Amino acid sequence: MTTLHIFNQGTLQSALLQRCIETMSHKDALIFIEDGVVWATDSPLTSQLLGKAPQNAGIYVLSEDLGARGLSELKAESVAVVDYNGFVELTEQSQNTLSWF
Amino acid sequence: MTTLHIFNQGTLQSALLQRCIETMSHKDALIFIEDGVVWATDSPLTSQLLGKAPQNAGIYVLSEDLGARGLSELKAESVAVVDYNGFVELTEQSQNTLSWF
Amino acid sequence: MIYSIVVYGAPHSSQAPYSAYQFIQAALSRGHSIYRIFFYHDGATNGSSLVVSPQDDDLLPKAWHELKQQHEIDFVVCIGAGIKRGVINEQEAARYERTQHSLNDRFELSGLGQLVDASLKSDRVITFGAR
Amino acid sequence: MIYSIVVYGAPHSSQAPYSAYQFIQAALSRGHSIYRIFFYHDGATNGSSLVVSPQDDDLLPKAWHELKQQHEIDFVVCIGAGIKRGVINEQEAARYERTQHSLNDRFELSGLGQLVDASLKSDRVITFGAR
Amino acid sequence: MSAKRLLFVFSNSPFGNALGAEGLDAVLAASVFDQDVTLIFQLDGIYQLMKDGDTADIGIKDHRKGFKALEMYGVDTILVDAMDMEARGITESQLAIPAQPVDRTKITETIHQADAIFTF
Amino acid sequence: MSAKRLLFVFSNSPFGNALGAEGLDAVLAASVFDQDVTLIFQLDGIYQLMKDGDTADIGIKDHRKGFKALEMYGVDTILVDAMDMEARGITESQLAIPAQPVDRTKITETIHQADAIFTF
Repeated sequence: MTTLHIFNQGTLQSALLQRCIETMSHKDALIFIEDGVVWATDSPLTSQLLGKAPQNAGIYVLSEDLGARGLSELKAESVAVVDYNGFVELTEQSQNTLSWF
Repeated sequence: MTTLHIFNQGTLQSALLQRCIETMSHKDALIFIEDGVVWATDSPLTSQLLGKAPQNAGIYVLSEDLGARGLSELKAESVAVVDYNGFVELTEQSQNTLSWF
Repeated sequence: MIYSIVVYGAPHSSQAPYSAYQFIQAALSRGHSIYRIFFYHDGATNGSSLVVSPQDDDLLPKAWHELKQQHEIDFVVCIGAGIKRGVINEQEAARYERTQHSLNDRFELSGLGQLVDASLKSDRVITFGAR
Repeated sequence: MIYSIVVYGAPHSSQAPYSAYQFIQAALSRGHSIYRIFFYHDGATNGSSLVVSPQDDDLLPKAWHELKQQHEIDFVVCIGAGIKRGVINEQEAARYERTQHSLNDRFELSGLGQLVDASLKSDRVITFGAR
Repeated sequence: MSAKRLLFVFSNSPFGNALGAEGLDAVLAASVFDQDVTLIFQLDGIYQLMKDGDTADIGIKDHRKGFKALEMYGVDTILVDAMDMEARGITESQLAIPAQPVDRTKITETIHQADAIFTF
Repeated sequence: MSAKRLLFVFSNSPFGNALGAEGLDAVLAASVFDQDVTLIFQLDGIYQLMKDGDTADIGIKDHRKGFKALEMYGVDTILVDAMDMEARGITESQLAIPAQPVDRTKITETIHQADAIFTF
């Protein structure tokens, strides 16, 4: 993996997520944390944008933040759940990280 | 005039401006201040969203903020310029104000 | 008309307090009165006497000072928002066992009732927002 | 691996410092070391000893305290960001003629060189951002 | 003086920033003044009302239970943007409190009728 | 130790918040360490580079002149997103400093090559 993109903003910042996704390559990964976890839910609003991510790029969501907001049941199938341990692991596997906010 | 909408965010918050515009009636007005003034420039990015505002709704931009950012020359024709004095006048003429941020 | 102003942003971090100040000057020059400025959210930091402007290049603290001297305007920092952001007076410092305090004495620490009261006594309430 | 962490958000205002703390705990438990936490932007407020958590319901100040006690981690508040947000130590208070100070003594006020140095000495720099 | 119409608009997700918690505090303060208090939840503000969720693992106080107290405080005009719920795949049964789904026209009307509007 | 590649990404308009001013300070600090420093201006970050503008009427210090000093500090890899300039109707002649318009592929590549990335 090259770059791990860290996204922590909600849907009011859809323009920022769109740019994040446009910037990603298929070797990158993206993790949603904090308010960004709403993007990892299964809904008409989110699926359109997430569908534009490069194929093979890993899309993750932080379980602690998803659970805090009561959204675990609504998680989209295309997004993988990791906890903080897994978040750290993703940063080990990537060469660098880019935070979007 | 009923409601004066005050918008101070840039294009990363396009989703918020879209909602602001959808919420407006033709009796409302909208003023761009602070980072929001970038919406009052003449460009492919901004014209699409501004074009959706209700006809007859006044669209204004704060001259001090536009000038500070060096954007006075780029102002879109459809947007009227007011200074702080004019901003206050708009709040006098409206029944209430709604700040979007 | 009677205006009240709500400020959500901190000096240096946000343009909100600067915009609020310019708006207030324009409103006063148009003959309006300002009943209260309510500093909420990160705006509470406007009430700190410990904010330093390097090279004195930021005129806001002085501007608030002069505004308060020349006009009868309440400067209220929300006490809930203030204590969470390190803006406390001597009394709160004693209550929470802090040896230092930070509230500028031109500002008053008070509750959210002052925001509601302002909205009842004013013809217009204008929010200068920050996220 | 060696990590450094950059925190942009203030306690109570932003989730950024809380997330940073959880991340650091997980990194330590995976055997990594944390070289430095650099508090920049509104994150400078983490270094204030005057932030009060009503009903002690916020565990972050205590969590930073214990982290600092148990591990050799630099806690650096950017001095430029700090003074603009009312986070000053005794020395800066004297320099800028303030009678009070606010820096928690577990934190150090230092320049942006510490951020650059951290990025040179660490394998990973992770930013917990806030606007 | 007749009762003033105070409107509180919530547009942000909980926990990422303090707006939701501080907006709730403002509503509770308003409720004791015997005025006409209305809340609108729209955009990501809808996530403030989710029934489930536990913040123990993120170290942040969960202010959301405060919304459940609103009825006790006599605040009963709570509107949610129906289209925003649908766009987010959220149904009324997933909300912690009874809230009235409304369309955009009703939201515009509610904004027009307010004496003062607070954004969170 | 070979020089590290430090990347600074600017995405926000000036003055509304402190990110632009604080990002500039960080870049200036990095410039004295003799490392490989690159800047990307994208989205509303492009407005940081406008040649015109005077902040006297808004009471905020204008940090933007600091970007003009970058060349003097030996920072010369300054990229702007060409599509973002076009979308905003901004041409190179309106920028305060020479910056290289690049496409998205180049931006992705630059991100991949960085050792550490800072966002403002």
